[in-house]
Amino acid sequence: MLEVDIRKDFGKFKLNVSFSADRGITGLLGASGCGKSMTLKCVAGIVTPDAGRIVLDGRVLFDSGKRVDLSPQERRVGYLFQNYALFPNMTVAQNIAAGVRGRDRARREAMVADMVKSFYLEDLERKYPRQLSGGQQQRVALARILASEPHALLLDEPFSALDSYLRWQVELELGELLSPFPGPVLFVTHSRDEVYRMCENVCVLDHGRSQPEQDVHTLFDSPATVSSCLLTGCKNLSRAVPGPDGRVACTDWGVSLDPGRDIPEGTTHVGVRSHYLRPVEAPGENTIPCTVERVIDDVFSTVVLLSTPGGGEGYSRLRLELPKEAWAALSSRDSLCLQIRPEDLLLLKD
Amino acid sequence: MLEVDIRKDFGKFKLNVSFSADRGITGLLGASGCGKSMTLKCVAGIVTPDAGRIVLDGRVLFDSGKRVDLSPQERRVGYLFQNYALFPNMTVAQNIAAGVRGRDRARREAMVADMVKSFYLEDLERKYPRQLSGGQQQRVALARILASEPHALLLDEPFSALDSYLRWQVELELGELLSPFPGPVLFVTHSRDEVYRMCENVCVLDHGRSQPEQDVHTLFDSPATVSSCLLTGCKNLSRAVPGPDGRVACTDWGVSLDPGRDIPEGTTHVGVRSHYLRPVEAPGENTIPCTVERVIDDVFSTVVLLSTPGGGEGYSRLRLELPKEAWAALSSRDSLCLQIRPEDLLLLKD
Amino acid sequence: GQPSGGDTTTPSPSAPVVSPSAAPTPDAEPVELIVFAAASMTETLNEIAKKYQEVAPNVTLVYNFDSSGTLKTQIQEGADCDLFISAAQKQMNQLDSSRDADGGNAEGLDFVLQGTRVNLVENKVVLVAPEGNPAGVAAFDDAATDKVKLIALGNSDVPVGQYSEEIFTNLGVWDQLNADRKITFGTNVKEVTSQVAAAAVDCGVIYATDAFSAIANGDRMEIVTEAPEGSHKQVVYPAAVLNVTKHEAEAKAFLEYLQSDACSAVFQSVGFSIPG
Amino acid sequence: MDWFPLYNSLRIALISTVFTFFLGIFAAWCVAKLPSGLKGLLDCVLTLPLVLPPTVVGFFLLKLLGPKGPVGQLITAWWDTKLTMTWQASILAVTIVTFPLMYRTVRGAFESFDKNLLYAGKTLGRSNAWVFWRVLMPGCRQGLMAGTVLAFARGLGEYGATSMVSGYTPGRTATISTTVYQLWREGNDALAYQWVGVNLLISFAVLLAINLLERREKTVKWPAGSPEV
Amino acid sequence: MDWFPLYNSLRIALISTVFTFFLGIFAAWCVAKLPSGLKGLLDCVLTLPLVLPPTVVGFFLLKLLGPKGPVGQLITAWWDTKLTMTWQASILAVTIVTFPLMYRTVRGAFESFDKNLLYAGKTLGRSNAWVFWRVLMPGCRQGLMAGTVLAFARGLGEYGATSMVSGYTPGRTATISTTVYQLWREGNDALAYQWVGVNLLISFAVLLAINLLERREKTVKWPAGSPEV
Ligand SMILES: Nc1ncnc2c1ncn2[C@@H]1O[C@H](COP(=O)(O)OP(=O)(O)OP(=O)(O)O)[C@@H](O)[C@H]1O
Ligand SMILES: Nc1ncnc2c1ncn2[C@@H]1O[C@H](COP(=O)(O)OP(=O)(O)OP(=O)(O)O)[C@@H](O)[C@H]1O
Ligand code: MOO
Ligand SMILES: [Mg+2]
Ligand SMILES: [Mg+2]
Repeated sequence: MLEVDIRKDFGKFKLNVSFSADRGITGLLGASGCGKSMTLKCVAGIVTPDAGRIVLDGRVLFDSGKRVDLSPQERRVGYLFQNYALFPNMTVAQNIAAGVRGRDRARREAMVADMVKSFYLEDLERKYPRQLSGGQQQRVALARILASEPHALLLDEPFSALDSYLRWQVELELGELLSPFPGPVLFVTHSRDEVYRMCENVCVLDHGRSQPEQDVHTLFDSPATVSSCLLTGCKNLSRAVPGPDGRVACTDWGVSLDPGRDIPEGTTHVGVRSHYLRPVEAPGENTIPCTVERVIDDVFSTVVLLSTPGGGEGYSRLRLELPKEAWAALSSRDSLCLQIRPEDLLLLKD
Repeated sequence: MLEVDIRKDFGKFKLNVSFSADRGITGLLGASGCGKSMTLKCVAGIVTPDAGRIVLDGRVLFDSGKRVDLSPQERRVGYLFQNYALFPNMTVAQNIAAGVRGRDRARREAMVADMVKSFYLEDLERKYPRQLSGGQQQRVALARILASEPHALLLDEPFSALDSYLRWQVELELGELLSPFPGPVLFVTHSRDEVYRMCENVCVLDHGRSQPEQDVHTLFDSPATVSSCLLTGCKNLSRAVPGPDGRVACTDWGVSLDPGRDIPEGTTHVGVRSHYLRPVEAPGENTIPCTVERVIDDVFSTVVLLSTPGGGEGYSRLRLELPKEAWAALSSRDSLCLQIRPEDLLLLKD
Repeated sequence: GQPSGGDTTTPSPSAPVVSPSAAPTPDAEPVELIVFAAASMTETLNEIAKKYQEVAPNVTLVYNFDSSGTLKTQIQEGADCDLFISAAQKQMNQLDSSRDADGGNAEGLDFVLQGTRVNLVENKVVLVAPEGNPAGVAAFDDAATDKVKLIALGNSDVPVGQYSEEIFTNLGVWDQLNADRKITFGTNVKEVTSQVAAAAVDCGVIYATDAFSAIANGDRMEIVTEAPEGSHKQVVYPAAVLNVTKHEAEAKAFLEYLQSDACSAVFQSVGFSIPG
Repeated sequence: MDWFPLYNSLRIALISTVFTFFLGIFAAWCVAKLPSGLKGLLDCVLTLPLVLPPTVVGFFLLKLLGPKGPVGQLITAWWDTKLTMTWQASILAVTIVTFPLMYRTVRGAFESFDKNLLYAGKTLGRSNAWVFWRVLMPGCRQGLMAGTVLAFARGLGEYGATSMVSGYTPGRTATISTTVYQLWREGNDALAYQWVGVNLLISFAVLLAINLLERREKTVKWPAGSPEV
Repeated sequence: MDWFPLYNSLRIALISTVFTFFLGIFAAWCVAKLPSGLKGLLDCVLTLPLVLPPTVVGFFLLKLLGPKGPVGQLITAWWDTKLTMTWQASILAVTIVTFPLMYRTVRGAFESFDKNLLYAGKTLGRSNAWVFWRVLMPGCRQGLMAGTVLAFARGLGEYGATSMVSGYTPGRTATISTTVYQLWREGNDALAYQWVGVNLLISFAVLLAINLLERREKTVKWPAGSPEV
């Protein structure tokens, strides 16, 4: 169990993060520059927060009140850097050996052999990092970290340095290699897909501030804020004003919709995923009459951009994604009525 | 019409590229380090090839035989750099003005005003590049290039510097802004999705060598080589040996399949897209009996990893992608029979 | 061993003390004698060193030629030195404990080995010009006229500079020269000689002996005139063994030898005279 | 206290810094464009004055510029004047000695400059001169300034070569460093200390300036486009 | 030709380079860890000898180490020996004058070193010393070597401070640069030219070495992981 509650002021940028992570993978999701790496650095002891507390399995790593600030060496937190940070002057075997704690030579060698085996690095032992592919580098980095027997793992965008062809494969591998790890794992990314596939819980960061951590499915099914909605890949958003009749006026779309439930206090936007817009024949309850602006043929689906009664620019535009056959089967392809089921309408705070 | 046929030797890396691009967007697709940027640089006149010929609309830009080598200024080729290369010491307006050819001040101002308007930069005129978001920077860079009235456009991974949230939006914009451009556009990327959505033709580069350019749909529907198959995102590949009976023995998958057509000379691999594997109830023609190894819940689909009769490692493994409901509806979810329609089996050369 | 090391002779534990007239003792202990001497003695002392090889083969002479003032400072800062030959009494007085503050030893230094100080040679001060005398200077007074734009003198810690100052002061033009910013100050007499020979200046004031040696060496300069009678103190070169020496006997022996007739001839050949 | 040495040192350093500035930029620009083999050789030649004893530089200059030297004779023949033993000669000596500092700093700035910006200018149809003056120069501003200030500071303190080619004429060619040497020779410690103090002050101020420049340069290099998304 | 000045210059440069090497690294390491305000100040102090006239450095050293100076008296009292006017004194002078070259080059190498590698070592549980010697030092190898060679070359040519603290005693404290000066004053051009030639040769060789080092360093920085995918 890793509990983090820290604050640090960088002048223009202020970090204020608080979350806890249990055994298993917890995602840290956020836009570029929102403070994800900085949070990991604070946990690892590379950056010292101004105030707050970091506790790992009951061990206090940092406590500004009690003036506790363990060194990175004492924290026993493994950090997988964005670019892996392998020592370029050491071979694969030496890199892994660098992770083994203690001076016992035999133990070190045994550990290295062990890691080399479990990370399928047998043929690479004598190679230097620059001779490895991105995926191999990542395996070495992970082997090195696990050799140091950390109590928690921090992974900083482990796939960002990889080619898109390699990503999928490395992601699979990482998942398998991490599953036996007994401690909490923090996984930083700005890819909603990676979070969805790899994590159980997720904590969204926005301009240095953390939002309450939540279950991945909760986040994707009903994001609470505009930023987390955008992060989960939802591209249809409209400013919204709750009306007295229990409906919301969607000012950008120029329509008023029925959310089918109570509108929470502070709702400022509504959203709907491209997949959940359903073309219907005739106007009806919760439909938006749209004009087709542009049709984009994507690899496995058809993406349609539509202008709403609110206009055809920026947030007034809707994006509909359909299987190719469904699009081809539509009777009218110039103007469409799109229906939103009340439960698919996301109610968001700013 | 842009015709490129160049060779350059960098020692370990050898560039040997030949393709032609008509009006409209032509994609240059290839893995990292395969020579995409280098090709553009040769066309723009930044790097001089060892040998070959570059012709734009009948104008010879480079010809090693006739010793023609126009300067970048004379080539009139607009180059959108990977990081936009805006002049950091100039405002948006000054950056665009830098693109206007000739010394006529009035004309320059008119052109800048014009560009500012068509690229929606009205509020940004006096800002400096560092004060702009990635998408805005790209718009300025494009405005600047178009102000120089180029006869061809080269776009080097125009979205790579962008956050994933911004990408979609910028891609849309770019498509709209480019549609009136009358000359050939080369579009470099390593994203198959971008190529599919934006380009009409595509030329695949592999370790510095170009493959014959082809229609995007041809490439995606029936890639001819292993590398272009991988580039289009196909993840199921097996080594293959054509048999005397018109069937192919898929050595990695441990089965023999019927391609339903003549097997081209030199076929070494077969492939099948994750979407085109169909679970069936019982073994039959062109089916592979598989055991489920791992199920990954993706955002809008379920990904299933299966071991084949050939084994459960590396290329022997199959990846099946199904709509979530389809997966849930399956009767047996431990072992599956997967059928491949003959026309979905890709026959590939190395 | 240091490359400058001279003849090697087998060291003997019982080396007899060498006297100048004594016959060469082949098995005497090799000794390196460091002599700090005014730059104007460069040529003569180098010639004497060759002769002394035969007199005392075990003694290797190491010379340091510079302005007497620089040498005095180096001695004062702790340089290893056995024998000091200054181009003026001033620098020797500054190191001589038998002189009080009024006698020239303001800093209270004690380096001279008492009883060894002698007046070795005497020199004359001359005005020199580059070959052909392009500025057409004829006398010391001309320095103050428009003929001379730049004159090279030794600086105030160089004896020849002090004599020059004395001469021009007596001629009543010193302040004029300074006010006109005409003087470039060299760090020793050899630098002044070089500047005149290179025609970098219109004229310069050096010793007769330096002018003689330079011309003999092929430097293109000419002697214009000697300093007027009585315009400066006698140019006497005192010499003394220093009390920091580790080779007192050899140093004394060499100083003795410098006063021998053989050496006097060498000195006189370039224009030194032997004080009475 | 006669302030001439300070004035003289300042004017020599300033004027030679102007020369060094343009020569250094020009040399860095030329070297950057050369093929790699020649580049290394020329680079060595241009850095030589940094590691050569100043006395060797002075010796060379005197042999070249002295009234008997080839250049010196030309000058005398044409303009009936001479260059050595004047304060102007120090400008030359100081320019040569400080040149490598400017050259190397500018070369470093040029090398770390994003070449794509230059290429962008060219593909936009702008002349090489425009690209040089409007893109490269402003982009390397901090490096240019740091190199200039470093050269100036070093020029202020040059001793060996200066003293050989200009001699020491109070009120004409005396600089701070030759004055300190002279005062020390004369045993005038009190005044020597004063000049040392002046020198320390100036040098320290100059270094502080470089330091601030370097710091500014670093803070500017912020990842572009990441904020304000 | 008496080769002693070459021998003496070499030994002084070599020994002082050893000192400069460790001092430079140590200083760069300390400065890198300081808070930014203090850092700037200390950086100025440590760079000072680069821009100070060598005669000022020599003057300071004499005042400090001379038989009347505070340090000099201590030395005489304890070991009954003296430091000035010996060739050993040159080591000190040369160390001080060349120190900033080493310090600045190493600082540059440290600053451009990927900090994440250091942090990686620490989070793996390795001691700071291990990280310093096994990660930082090998990673900055090229910078260290370039700085060392530069300091060595500069040390070989130092004149002002050396001539003040060691004087010029042939066969004892004479260095190449003081010899050239002395030969020039004596008008012995033939021999002066020979020494100048020797000096040029050595300096050029040293610069070529730096150049090759710098080139090697550049070619090593290839984008990691992009080939062999
Ligand atoms: N030393 C510093 N001083 C001031 N601000 C800083 C400093 N270091 C980082 N920042 C700011 O902290 C913010 C967060 O940086 P961080 O590296 O944590 O971002 P990130 O979320 O990891 O982004 P990315 O996805 O691009 O890696 C940045 O916006 C940056 O402006
Ligand atoms: N000056 C050079 N000398 C030798 N090889 C070079 C040189 N410049 C580039 N290369 C090689 O050329 C290859 C192609 O580089 P290029 O920048 O064109 O790749 P790319 O396809 O644009 O890759 P990316 O997608 O990473 O941008 C690289 O593998 C690199 O090794
Ligand atoms: O001591 Mo000298 O001989 O005047 O330079
Ligand atoms: Mg980050
Ligand atoms: Mg590229």
